[in-house]
Amino acid sequence: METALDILSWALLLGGGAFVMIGGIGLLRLPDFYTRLHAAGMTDTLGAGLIILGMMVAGGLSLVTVKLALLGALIFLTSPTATHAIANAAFTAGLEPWAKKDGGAADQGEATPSKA
Amino acid sequence: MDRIKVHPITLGLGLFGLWLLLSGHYDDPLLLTLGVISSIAVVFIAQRMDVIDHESVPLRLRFGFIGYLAWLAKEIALANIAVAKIIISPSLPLSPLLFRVKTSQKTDVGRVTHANSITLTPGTVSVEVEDGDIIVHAIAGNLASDMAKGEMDRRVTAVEGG
Amino acid sequence: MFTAAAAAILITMFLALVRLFAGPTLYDRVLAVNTFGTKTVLLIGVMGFLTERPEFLDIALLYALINFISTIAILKFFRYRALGDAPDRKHRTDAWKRLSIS
Amino acid sequence: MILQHLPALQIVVPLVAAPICLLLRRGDLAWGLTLIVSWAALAIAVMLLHAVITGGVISYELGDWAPPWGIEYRIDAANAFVLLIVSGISAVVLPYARASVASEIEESKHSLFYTAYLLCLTGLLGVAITGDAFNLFVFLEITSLATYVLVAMGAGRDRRALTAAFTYLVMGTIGATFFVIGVGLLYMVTGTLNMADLALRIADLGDNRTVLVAFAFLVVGLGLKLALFPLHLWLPNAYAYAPSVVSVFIAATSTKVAVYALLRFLFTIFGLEFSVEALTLTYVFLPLAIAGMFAASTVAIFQVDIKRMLAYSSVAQLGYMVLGVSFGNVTGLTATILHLFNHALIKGGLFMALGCVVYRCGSASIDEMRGLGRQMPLTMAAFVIGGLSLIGIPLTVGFISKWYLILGALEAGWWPVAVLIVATSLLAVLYIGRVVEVAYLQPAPEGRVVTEAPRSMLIPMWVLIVANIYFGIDASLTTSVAGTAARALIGGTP
Amino acid sequence: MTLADIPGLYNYWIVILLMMTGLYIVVSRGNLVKKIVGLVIFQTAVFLLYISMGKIIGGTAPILTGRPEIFSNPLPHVLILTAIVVGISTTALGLALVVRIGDAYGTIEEDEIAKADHEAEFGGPETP
Amino acid sequence: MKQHLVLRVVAKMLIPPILLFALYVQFHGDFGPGGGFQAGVIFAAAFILYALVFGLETARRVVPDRLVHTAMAVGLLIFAGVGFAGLLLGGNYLNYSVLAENQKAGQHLGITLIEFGVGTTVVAVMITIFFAFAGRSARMSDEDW
Amino acid sequence: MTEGLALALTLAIPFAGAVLIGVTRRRPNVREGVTLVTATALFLTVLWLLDGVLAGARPAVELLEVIPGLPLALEIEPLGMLFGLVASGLWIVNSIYSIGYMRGNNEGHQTRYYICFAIAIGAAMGIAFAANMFTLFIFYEALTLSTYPLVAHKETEEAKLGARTYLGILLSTSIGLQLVAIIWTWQIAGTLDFTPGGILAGKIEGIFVPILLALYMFGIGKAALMPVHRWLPAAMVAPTPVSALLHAVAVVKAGVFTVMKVAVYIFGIDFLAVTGASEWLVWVAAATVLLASFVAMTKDNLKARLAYSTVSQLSYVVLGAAVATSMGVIGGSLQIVMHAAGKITLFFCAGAIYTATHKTEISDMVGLGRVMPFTFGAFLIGALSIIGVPPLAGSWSKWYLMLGAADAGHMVIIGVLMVSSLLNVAYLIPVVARGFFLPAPAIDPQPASAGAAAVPANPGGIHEAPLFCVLAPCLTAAGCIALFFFADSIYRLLAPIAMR
Amino acid sequence: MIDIVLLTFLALTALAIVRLRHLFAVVMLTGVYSLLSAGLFVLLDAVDVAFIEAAVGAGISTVLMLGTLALTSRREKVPGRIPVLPLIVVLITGAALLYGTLDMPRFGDAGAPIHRHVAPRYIHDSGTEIGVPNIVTSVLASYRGFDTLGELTVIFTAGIGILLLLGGTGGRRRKDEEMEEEG
Ligand code: NA
Ligand code: NA
Repeated sequence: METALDILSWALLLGGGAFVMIGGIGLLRLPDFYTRLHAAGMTDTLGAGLIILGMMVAGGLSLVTVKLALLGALIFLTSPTATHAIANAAFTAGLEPWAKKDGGAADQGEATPSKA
Repeated sequence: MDRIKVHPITLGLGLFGLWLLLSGHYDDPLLLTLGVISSIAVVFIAQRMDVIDHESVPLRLRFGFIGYLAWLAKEIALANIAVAKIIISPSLPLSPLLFRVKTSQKTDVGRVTHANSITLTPGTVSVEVEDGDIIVHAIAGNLASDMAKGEMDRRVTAVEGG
Repeated sequence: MFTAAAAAILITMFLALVRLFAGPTLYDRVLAVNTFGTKTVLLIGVMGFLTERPEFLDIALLYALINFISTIAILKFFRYRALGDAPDRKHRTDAWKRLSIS
Repeated sequence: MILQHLPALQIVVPLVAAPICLLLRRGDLAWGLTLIVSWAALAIAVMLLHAVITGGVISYELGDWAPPWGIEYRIDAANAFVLLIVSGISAVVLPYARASVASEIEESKHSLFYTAYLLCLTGLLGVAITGDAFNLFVFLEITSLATYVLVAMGAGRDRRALTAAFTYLVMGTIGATFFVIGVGLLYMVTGTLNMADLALRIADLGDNRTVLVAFAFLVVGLGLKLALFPLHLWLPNAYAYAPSVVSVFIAATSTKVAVYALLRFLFTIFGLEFSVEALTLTYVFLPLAIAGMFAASTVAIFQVDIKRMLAYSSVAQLGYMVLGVSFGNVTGLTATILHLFNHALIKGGLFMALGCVVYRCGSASIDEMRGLGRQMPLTMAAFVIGGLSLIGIPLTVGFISKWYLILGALEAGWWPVAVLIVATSLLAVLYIGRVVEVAYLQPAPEGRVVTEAPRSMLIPMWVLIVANIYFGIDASLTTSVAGTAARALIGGTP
Repeated sequence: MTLADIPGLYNYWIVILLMMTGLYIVVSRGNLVKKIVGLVIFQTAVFLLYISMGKIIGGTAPILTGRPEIFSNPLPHVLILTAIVVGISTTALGLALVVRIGDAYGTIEEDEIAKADHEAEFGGPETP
Repeated sequence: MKQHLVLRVVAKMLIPPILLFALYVQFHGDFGPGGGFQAGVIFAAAFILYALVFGLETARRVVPDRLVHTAMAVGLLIFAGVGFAGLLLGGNYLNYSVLAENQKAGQHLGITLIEFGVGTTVVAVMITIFFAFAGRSARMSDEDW
Repeated sequence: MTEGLALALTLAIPFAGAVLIGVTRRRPNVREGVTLVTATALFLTVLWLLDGVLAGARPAVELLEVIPGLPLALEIEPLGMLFGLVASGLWIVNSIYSIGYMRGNNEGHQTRYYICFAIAIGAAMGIAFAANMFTLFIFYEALTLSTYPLVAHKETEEAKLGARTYLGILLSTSIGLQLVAIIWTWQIAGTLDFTPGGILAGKIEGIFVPILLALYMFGIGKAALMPVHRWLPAAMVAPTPVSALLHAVAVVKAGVFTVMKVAVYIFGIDFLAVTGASEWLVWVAAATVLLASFVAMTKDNLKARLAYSTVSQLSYVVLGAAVATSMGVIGGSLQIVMHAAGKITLFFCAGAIYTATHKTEISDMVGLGRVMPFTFGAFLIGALSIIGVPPLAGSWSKWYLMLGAADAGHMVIIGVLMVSSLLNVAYLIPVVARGFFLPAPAIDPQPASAGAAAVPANPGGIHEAPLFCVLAPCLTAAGCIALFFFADSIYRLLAPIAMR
Repeated sequence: MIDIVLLTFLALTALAIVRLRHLFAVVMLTGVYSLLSAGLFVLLDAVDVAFIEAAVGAGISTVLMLGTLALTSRREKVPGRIPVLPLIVVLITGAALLYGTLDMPRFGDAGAPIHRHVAPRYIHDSGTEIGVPNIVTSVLASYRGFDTLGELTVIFTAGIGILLLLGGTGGRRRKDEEMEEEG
């Protein structure tokens, strides 16, 4: 039983780690602010979620698990709110999203915000 | 019961529950007492702040909310995988666009739930909540068209309650 | 395994740092800081398990809260260029209306 | 019972008065409270000094935790004397403050102002009394923060008060951080923060590079706080643009307390042997002190703002104190401690005189001083006597300081240094003489009619001026206390 | 001092690098906010120095658990708690002064402030 | 930011738990990380969040300046007062052991009280500082946007 | 009256006088009355003390103790008695003259003038009767400070500049060098009490003896040893009675008196002689004697010429101390008195000329002797005394100095003294000669020479200055003659210190 | 190992702060710097310190700096010349500190003096003398309670100072400021 839980925990942690890392890569790799938002969202949803789950499994039935659950809930509530707030700020300021040109190749130039 | 009185009491009980979850010291009467006092104090302050209402204490969320969360978790997982694929693909297959999503929620809490659900699923981010519409940025066209089917809207409205 | 998770988190933190430094828009930076913050929250949790004293999750909770509030403060500052009350006027521009929304 | 707790009360009484002062809200009540507290602090300081002189070192364990585990107050002649200086100046400054503050600070801020003043006083007393290295840092920062704010309050008269306060804050914080680094390194190699305990353990360590670096950081850190040349850059503007009362108080006390802290570290903690003999500290301090004395005095001569002039003079005077330290003998140290007291009297009196000028004329520029000798005779007479004392004319306290300082130089075998000491005091003749000449030998500006400052300002000022003469004529008390203090410091553990 | 000592001092060396970076910002930058930032970095690095010295390898946080454990030294923690509070107090005051200076001078650059002061006192631009 | 729907709703939900969390930190400093100072900062953070979302003037109405200033003084007085209590009960200043029957109870009581004092002053000072900074930008012109 | 009380009175009287002058400032006649009464009372008190001192008594009184072992104390010994007599006696004369001069020239700030004057005399008394070097130093500084307003009296830019130089040099030398020397002495000897035979004797050796001596000698700026003599000509901007005070009554005398005290009671003549520490001083003093005389010859301004003459004459006293023999000390001490009488006469005359004619340049004084015979007569007597012509006072001091130099084997110094006399003739006698023997120009080319405020009251012709102004130089000129005959009693007074 | 990585991050952050002239980015990096050091504190067993550093460094001070920028300006001027003197000062100071490390006890060494003197009593006896599990609380509130009273006084002083400096009427703002984007 314990081994099974350990393996589960490891799997969750590894999975979470993977998503966190891919999100991080996306944060760097994606071409503009709006698309990076999605990468950041990855790290905070499945990435964070799986790691917290993994820790909860490792923590067993204890105060630690309770607090991890609270932590998860908090992230679940604040992360989209923060992301939305940032996106909203950029959007209302008129920041132009990157768009694929007809030529097909991704525009490597950074999106430039318009002056208000 | 009058709603105005219900909310503070519910909040107080909820807060004390939170205290118990955090504390872990259930054998210490002093700490428990302090927990009660703290909960009451917070309710008092919250009342002064005028933040106690149906929005902050969503009593009326239906039981179905848990079901919604399960569905949302599944959506999030799928969306994560989809975005991960895009990111690790060498060609970076993006087709980002902004689009409008109509909402059918009647309450602010509903709309907020909807907007945050959109944001929580990677690939789509709500950038503006405006007069019943949510403006969304999607990383790829297919995600946008999924969203356009309006399943999330229906589910949120279903658990929204009055 | 906690080590692997910690490594992944650290790598992501580094990537976020790079994004923070590189910008180019301030929104990118805020996003990077916010991501960095949530990764720190995770790292604290993982480190608790690594050092075998996992009970200090209060710190992680606090980090999550502070991270959120800081982000809001930054955005408030963006939007109104002030932390206090915005002047009594329409609080958003219509700059976004030029953007093409399908 | 009260007597037994005097050391705690010395600090806690002004400390508690600060929040009460805030609660009072009304400026006049706040002033009254501050006045009473200052006098109480003075009474306590006098009792403590008496107790120390008659009964030896007092140790007070806060919370009844024995040192080095708890924080200890340890009072010997040296810090009892400093406590007396600080509280004594405060007791004299407050009656003076009322009219001056009323004219320079807006009414609604009076209670806050006096709260900050009380905090400053608390911090100064705390630095002087504590026997714990880290506790010293905490109180140093209380006084520093309060001082930054108090200095900035001069912005109503001149916006440069703000930049002065900011510069002071930056340099003061660097100093404090250096100090913390030094204390940290010492703690690292000894495991203790208690000064007496530190002294014992450092002696056991022998040749240790970490201790050496700790020493350097402590000296530089405190050097910044006490405006040791060339780390003095914050001081002139801070003194010049602060409100008059603040100039009087901090010029007379704050750098003195930093000097005391330096002495405590040099002599009690590191020990004479380490500081002076092994480290040849003399060859660092001596040139710096002399360079400071000359440079600052020279700059003082060219100042247009007389407050600024006195501020530069303070930098020079701090050079005297450091010089006394550099001799590494009891006489030199006696001179330093004596000058802590004497310079407080001198600069206190002089800045009070300028405060009176500012009160009446709105500025203390050299132009404003024209003809004041006739229009404000009592104020200017006080300035002249204070100036003579600063120069070191016999029968003033300035002379007594110089006497011991030169004696210390000669004892150390450096008669050329003795010549340099007096040579610099001649520069004081130039800058004081300049003011006197303008005040007495030039007519007042056309149409300016000013009268003598109010009595509430004149009396405290003259108290200090008379003290300048009294302790210059009969210096047996001050010299014997300073000598005892010097021996207490050099004698090893406090 | 041998090569074997390097791992035991590496932490301190980076901490020193951090301190010096902070100090460098304070003394080299003319922007007042940046100066305050420099102070923050400097001080935080000093906090790290203290906390580093309190660490015992294999030890845990000094909170009694009832089990016999090696605890890291609590005293540096206590000292740094105090130092952090002192630090934020200083930062807050410094920033308040920056705000006031900004109001009074219309700039928070050191050289522009010096220029304004010079002009106010001598009524002309500064001659180099 | 009142008009910012998502923020407003989420803030309303978050503020009471944050306040409670602060009080939890305040009273559990004996057992784990935390204590008066930390609690004070978190408590103040909740107010800051409130002020950011609902506006400074609204926040000022909830905690009037006078109340904040009084709290600032009272917290410090509580701490110093506990010290005096030790002194009056026969110990040295800040000796808590004499506050109760036995040493441990006295120490515990003393620590709880002084931590409360610390928390009170810290909340008040943090709020004061935030209000002072935020309050200054109230006037700005339209071109400033 | 006990001697101690009398001694204290010598200090109290002038200071009380200063207060009374202040009180009576609104009534000039009363004020001047107070000045005269005070001066007379002081002189009588000093005189009353003289008998006892001649009989060998050493009245002493301790005022207060500043630092343990360092009291403010007074004690009379012969040298001090001599200086006390000179200062208090000449104050009377100078007061009389001042009244005439200040009123005759309508000077402002007269109350301040008399107050400062009284304080200066009080300080001079303190110097004369100081029991230790510390007390002496304090009064030395008091003298400097109290004379500063007198030098700056006219408040013109020139006056302020002169006063600044005056104060600057005197303070800087005294604080910068003398004080160091004093503290060094204290550090070595543990006391500063003037002791016959010297307190340093045997306690210091080698190169430090001349160094310490140099600190004293150049530290005593009032002795105007070159190159610290600059203050003396700079102070010439002061009104003439002030110049008299500086040159004859108190200031420079205080300087050379201090030199004597240091040589006799701090180092001890024998100690100086044995160590040869004062050898260098002999040559510096000799050089000053000659150089100052040469400079004096180049000055057309009468007061400036007299000033350089003073610089030269003061070095006689230093020379007396430096040769370190009994006769040298006696000669030097006599010179203090003799030069005082001669030089005050000359200054009074210069002032009388200025009051009557507003002339300051020697070249303008051609023929004045015929219309101002008393003034010029007195001037002649004073000049001859300075030159050292018997039967005038100055001859005695030169005689004893030569004896002292001979005792010490300094034959060159004898030559220097003789050359100096010749130079004295060269710069003093022409003044008289032009006054008496050259005819006055027909028309006064410049009725008001530089610095003169008003044209003389009688444009048609020039008369003697007001009575008080003429009376004073006549009195002092008579004194120059009388002193020649009383030299013996002075010698007896001084003998104890020289012939231990 | 993690500590080395975090320290390296810290160094990178600090260097980035030196380089960047956009004050806004600087403030955010400062927040990151605080978060990182707080992470290190956890790793070094200083949980109480981590708690406070996060709240204060990343929270309050970021908010205050933003507030300051809101009232002043957002861009640092391009420095005129390379500051040689500061560089020398810093290099000397750093060299001195490096020299001082040579005789330091090695990192994490349980035999270091600070673990043998004073602190052992807190660890061994605070449980019986004070009875509070968190030793940091025992030392902070009781053994060295007076430091904490001083600390509270410091923060009180800051409060008073802020009221004196920024209390009263609001300040003037400049109009000619650039938008939040970088140029
Ligand atoms: Na999303
Ligand atoms: Na705690």
